[in-house]
Amino acid sequence: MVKKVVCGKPRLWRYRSTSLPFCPGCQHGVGARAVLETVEELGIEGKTIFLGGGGCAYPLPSLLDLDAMQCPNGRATSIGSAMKRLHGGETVIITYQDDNDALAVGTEPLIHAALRGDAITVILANNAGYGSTGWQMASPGDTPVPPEMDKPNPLFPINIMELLAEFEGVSYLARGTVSSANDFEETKGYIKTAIAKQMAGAGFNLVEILTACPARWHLTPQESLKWIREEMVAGLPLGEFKNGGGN
Amino acid sequence: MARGFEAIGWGALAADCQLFAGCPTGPDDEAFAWLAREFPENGRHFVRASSEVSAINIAYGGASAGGRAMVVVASAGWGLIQETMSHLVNAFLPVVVVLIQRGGPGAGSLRHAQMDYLAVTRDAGQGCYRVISLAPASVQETYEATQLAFHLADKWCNPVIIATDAIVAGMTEPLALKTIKFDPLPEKDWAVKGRGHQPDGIRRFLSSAQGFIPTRDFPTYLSFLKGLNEKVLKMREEEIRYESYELEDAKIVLVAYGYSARVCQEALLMARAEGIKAGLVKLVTLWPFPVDVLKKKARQGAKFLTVEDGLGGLREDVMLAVEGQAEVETVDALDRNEPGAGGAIYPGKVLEKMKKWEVPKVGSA
Amino acid sequence: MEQAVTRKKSAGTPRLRFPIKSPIAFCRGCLHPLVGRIIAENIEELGIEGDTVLVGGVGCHAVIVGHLNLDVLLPGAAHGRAPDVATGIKRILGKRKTLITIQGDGDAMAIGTEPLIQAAARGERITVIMINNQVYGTTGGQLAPTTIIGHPTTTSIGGRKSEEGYPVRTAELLAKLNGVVYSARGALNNVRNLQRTKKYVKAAIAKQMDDLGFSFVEILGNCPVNWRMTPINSVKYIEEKLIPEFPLGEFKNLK
Amino acid sequence: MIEIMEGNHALGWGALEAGCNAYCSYPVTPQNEIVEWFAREFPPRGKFFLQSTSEIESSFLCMGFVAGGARTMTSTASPGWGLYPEGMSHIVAAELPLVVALLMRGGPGQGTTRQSQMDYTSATSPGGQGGYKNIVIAPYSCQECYDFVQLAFYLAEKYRNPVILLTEPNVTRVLEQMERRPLKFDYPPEGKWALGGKARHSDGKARLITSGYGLTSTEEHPSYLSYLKHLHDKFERMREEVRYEQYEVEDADVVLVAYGYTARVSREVVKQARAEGIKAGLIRPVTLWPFPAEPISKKAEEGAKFLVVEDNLGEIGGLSDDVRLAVAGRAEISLVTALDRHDPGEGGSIYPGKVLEKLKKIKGIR
Repeated sequence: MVKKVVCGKPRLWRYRSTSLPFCPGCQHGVGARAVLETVEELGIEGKTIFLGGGGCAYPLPSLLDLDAMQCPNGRATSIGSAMKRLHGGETVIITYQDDNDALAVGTEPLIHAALRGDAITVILANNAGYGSTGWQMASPGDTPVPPEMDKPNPLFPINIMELLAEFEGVSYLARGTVSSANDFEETKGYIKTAIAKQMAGAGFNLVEILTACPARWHLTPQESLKWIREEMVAGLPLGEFKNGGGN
Repeated sequence: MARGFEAIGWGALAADCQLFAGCPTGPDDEAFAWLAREFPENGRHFVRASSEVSAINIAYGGASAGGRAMVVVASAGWGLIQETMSHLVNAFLPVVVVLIQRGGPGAGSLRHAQMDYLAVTRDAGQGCYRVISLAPASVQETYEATQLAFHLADKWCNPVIIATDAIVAGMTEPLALKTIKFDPLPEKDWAVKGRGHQPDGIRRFLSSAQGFIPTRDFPTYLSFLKGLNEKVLKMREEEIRYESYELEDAKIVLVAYGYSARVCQEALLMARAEGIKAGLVKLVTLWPFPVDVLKKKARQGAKFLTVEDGLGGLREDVMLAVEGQAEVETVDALDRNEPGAGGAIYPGKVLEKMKKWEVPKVGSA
Repeated sequence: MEQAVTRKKSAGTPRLRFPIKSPIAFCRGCLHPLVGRIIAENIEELGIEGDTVLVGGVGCHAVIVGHLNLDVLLPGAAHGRAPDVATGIKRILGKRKTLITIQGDGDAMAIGTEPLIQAAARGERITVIMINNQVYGTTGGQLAPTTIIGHPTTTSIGGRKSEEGYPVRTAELLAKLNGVVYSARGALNNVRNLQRTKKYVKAAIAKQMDDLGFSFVEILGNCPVNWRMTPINSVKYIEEKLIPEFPLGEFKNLK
Repeated sequence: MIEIMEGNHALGWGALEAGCNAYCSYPVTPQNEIVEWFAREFPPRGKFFLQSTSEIESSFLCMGFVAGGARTMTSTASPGWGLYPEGMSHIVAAELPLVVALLMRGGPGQGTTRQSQMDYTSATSPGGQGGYKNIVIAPYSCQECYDFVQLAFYLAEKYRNPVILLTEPNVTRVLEQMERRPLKFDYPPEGKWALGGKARHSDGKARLITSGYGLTSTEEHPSYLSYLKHLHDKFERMREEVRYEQYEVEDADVVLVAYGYTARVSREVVKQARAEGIKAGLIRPVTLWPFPAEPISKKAEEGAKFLVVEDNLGEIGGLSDDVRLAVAGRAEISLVTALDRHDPGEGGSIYPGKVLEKLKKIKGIR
C-alpha cells in the first residue's frame, strides 16, 4: 500500500507522458495527487466533478480521467455551487484553485459559496503566489510577519481559516502541507474528511495546502520546502480549524 | 534596448503617470513586474489589485483625484473592466488602459492575437460611447503612444486605450527615451481634493450618473447626451492618426495595425519587388478610423486587403469606410502559419493573397 | 467652545447639509438621513471638512453623499467599487486627506465583497461606513447578503431559508484581517445607540487620520417600505431581531 | 387563452414553456420584476433560482449551471451588462448555451433608470475578448417576449452559444394582450458534453469543459487553429438565422429601420405617413445579429431612402452602422436618435411626431 503511494501514479492521471506541465519542484502535481488518491480510495470517481482554477494549475483538469472543467480565473467556486445545486447531494464537487485565483479575483465567489453553505470541497493550493497571501513583495527569505505599515504597498496574508471559521455554512476547515510523506498523508486525511462532509451534505468545506513554488520564490526545491516548514507555517499554522456539522 | 512591456512603463514615467493599478494575467505580467519595481522607486504609486475590476476602479479613484492613472490588462480580464470603462466615460474621467491582446475568446491562449478589435473600437460596456484607441507596432511607438495616450485622455477627459499585442509588447528593440512635449492642458479644476483645497471653496461633485443626477454642466439627461455626442464626434474628427506607405499608385491597399502592420510592411516590399502595386495604411488610431483616406482610394478603384490576426473585426470598419465601392478581402487568424497557439500571420501569406488577386490582371495588362 | 458647538449640532441641522432645492429623497421612516447626520457631525467636530472626500456607493445610501457639502463622488463608480475608488484617491491625495465611503449592505458585501475585503487586507487608510438594512432598498427589497434567516424579501418569499445562505457579519469578518485597525457595529434604534454609533464613526475616522490602517463601521438601519412595516415597528424589529443576530460593539480597536 | 400580461412576466412564462431549469441574476433596475418572477415561480416547481452577488457572479453561476447540463437563463440591465463580457466570452469559448435577457436603460455609466436603446453595439459585437458572436433577438411586444424566449433557448442549444434577448422597459413593462402558446422547435438531442460525474455518461468516459483551447488540446480540437476554424464556421452558420419583419415595404420609397419600442413608434409613423400619402415602409430586424442586410440592400438597390429610428446616439454608432453597411453607399440614410427625444429628462422617448417630421423633411414636404 505504502509502496503504491510512493512509486505509483493515481489511476486518474490521464496524462501518459513522463512529465507534468509544471516547473521543477512545483507542488501542484503533488497537491492534485493527494486529491486524486483520496477520490480513488473513496471510490467516487464516477460521481466526482473536478473544477480547476486559473493560473499555474490550469492544465490540471485536462490531465484527469474525471469529469472536469477548466474554470475562468477565480470562478471555480461559483461554478461548483451551481453544479452542486443542479446535481444534488450525490455528486461530489472538488475545486482546485491556487491562492492567486481563489483569494484575489475569486474572493467574492469563495466568500459567498461559504456563506451559502454550498456543500462543495475547495482545495486551496496556497503557494504564496503573487499578491493576496502577501509574500510576493518581500523576498521569501524574510519572515512572513506582516510587513511594515508605512511601506508604500503593505500586504498582509489573508488567513482564510480565520475568515471562514465563524460562518454557519462552513463545516470543515483544515490546512496542511505536502512537503514530506507524513505531511502528505495527513493532508490526505484532511481531504478525505472534507469530502466525507460534503457527501454527508454538511456544508462548505475547504482544505488549504501550502505548496512550493520554487520558480517564483527564487529558491531551490529543497530550500522551498524548508521555507514552507520554517517560515510559512509560522504565519499560517497547520491543523484543523473547524470540524462541525455545518448547515 | 528595451522590451515593449518596459516601453509602456517608460512612457508612463515620461508622461508623469502617478498611479498604476493592475492584476497580473499572462502575458501582461511582465509589464506588471517592471512597474512593480520602477514605480515605487520613482515615487509613484503601485497598487497590486485583486482583479481587473478592482484595478480599473483604483485608477478611477486616482483619476478623480486629478492624478494620471493607468491600468494594464491582458485580453483575459478585458471583459471585466467594461462596466467601469463606461462609468469613466460618463464621469468624464481620464484613465489610460493598456490592453495586451492574447488569443481568445475566454481563456483562449497565452500567446499573441488581435481578436479584440471590435471590443476596443466600439462601446464594449453599457451605453453608447467611443474611446480613442492607439495601436503601436514597435517598442518606440509603444513608448510614444503611452505618452500620447495620457495627453489625449486629459485633453478629452475620456479614457484612452492602447491596444497592443503580445508580440509587440514582448519584442526587444532599440528605444530612444525622449519625453514628448504636448500643448499645455487646462488645470484639472474638477478633481476632488477636499473642499478646503479648492480655490473657490465650492465642493466638487463627480458622478458617473451624469444625466440622471443633475450636475452643473448637465442639468438634464438630454443635455448630457448632447454633450457626449458632441465630444465623441469632435474626437472622431480631430484625432485620426495613420501612416501610409506607397499609397499614391497603389492598386491593392493593405490595412493593418500592430504586429500585422509590421508583417504588411515586409509583404509590401516583397510585393513591390514582384511588381505588384501595393500600398499600406497602417492604423495608429483604431478609433477614430481613417475613413476618408480609404474612401478616397476606394473611389480610385483600389482593392483592400485587411490583415488582422483575429476573426474579422477590422474588416467591418473597412467595409463601412469604402461604402461598397471596393472589394475587401481579408487575411485573418485562420491564415496563421501554424496550427498551435504560437501561430502568426506571415508576410508570405499576405503576398499570396495579393497575388491571387493581382496576378491575372498584371498578366492581362 | 467645543461643547457649545456640540450642543448646537444636537439641536439644529449640521452645517454640512448641502442646500439642495429638492426635498430630501428618503422614504417615510428611513433611518439613512441619521447616518448622514452622524457623519456630518463627526466631520465638523473633527474639523476636517476641508480635507474630506466622500465616496458613495450605488443604492439609497448614495443620497446621503449628495446632501453633504463636501468634495464627493456620487456614485463613487460602479456598484460596489467604492473602496477601490477611495484607495485610488487616497494614494494620490496622500495621508492628510480623509477618505470615507458610504455603502449599503448589498453594495459592500455582495457585489463589493472583493473590493471591501481586499482593501481591508491591504490595510488601505480609508474608512468604510456600511449601512445594514437587510435588503436592496432601491430596487425593491430583494435578498441581501446580510438578510437574517426567516426575513422575507421579494426574492426569498416566505422568509430566507438556510439554502439561500446565511447572513454575513461584516464587522466581525473584517476584524479578522490584519490590515484592519478598527471595526465596530452600531445601531440607530434609540438615542443611546445613536450616540454610541457616532462615537464609533469618530473613532474610525480618527484611526485613519492617525494613519493606522483600514477602519470600518457597520450601522444597523431600517427599510420600513421594503420590510412592509410601520417606521415604529421597523425600529422595534432592529431591537428584537437584528441586534441579537448582529451584536453591537467594537470588534477590533488597535492602537 | 388571451391574457393580459407584462413583458417581464412573459419572459418568465416563456422560459418555463421552453423547459428552462435554472436562473441566476442580480437585482438591477429595471429588470427586478423578472428576478422576482423567477424567485416566486421557480422554487415551487423544483427548478433552480439563485440570486447572485454580482453580475460577474451571475454569468459564472450560469456557466456552472449550463456546464452541468441545465437549460439556463439570466437577465440583467445595462449597468450590469458591463460586467458580463468576461463571462460571455468564456461561455462562448467553452461552447455552452445560455439565454441572456438584457434590458437597456440609459447609459453610459450608471446612466438613468429608464428606457433607451444604447446597448445595440455592445450586444451585437463582442464586448469581451476574442471577437466572438452572439445571436441577438429583439422582441417588440409582450407576445414576442414570450415567443422569442422559446426561440432563444432553441437557438442557444442548436449552436451551443449564448443568445441575447435585447429589449427595453418600454416593451417589457407594457401590459398587453398575449397568448401563452408553446412553440415547437426541433431541439438537438441532449448534449453529451455536460458534466455530471463519469458514471452518468453512457460511455463512462470523462468529459472536459474548457474555455482555453489555446492552452489545452482536446480530441475534438487538437490545435488552437482548428478550434478557431470551428468557431468561425459556427459563426458563419449562425448568420443564417436572420429574421425580420417588413411592413408596407413593397412600394415604399422611404424605409424606416427600427427594432424594439422604436419599431412600434415607426409602425405608427408608417400608418400616419400613408394616410398623408407618403409611401413609407418599415423593416424591423428581429435578429440584430445576424443583421438582415438583404432586404435593406434590396430596397437600396431600388433607390429607396432610409430613416433609422433608434433611441441611441446614432451618429456615433449602433443600428445606423449596420444599415450603412447594408446600404453600402447606394442610398441616403437619415437618423432619428436619442437627441430627438420628446423630453429632456431621463423619461424622454422617441415619439411618432418627431419621426414623421423627419420623414417629411426627407421627402421635402413642409
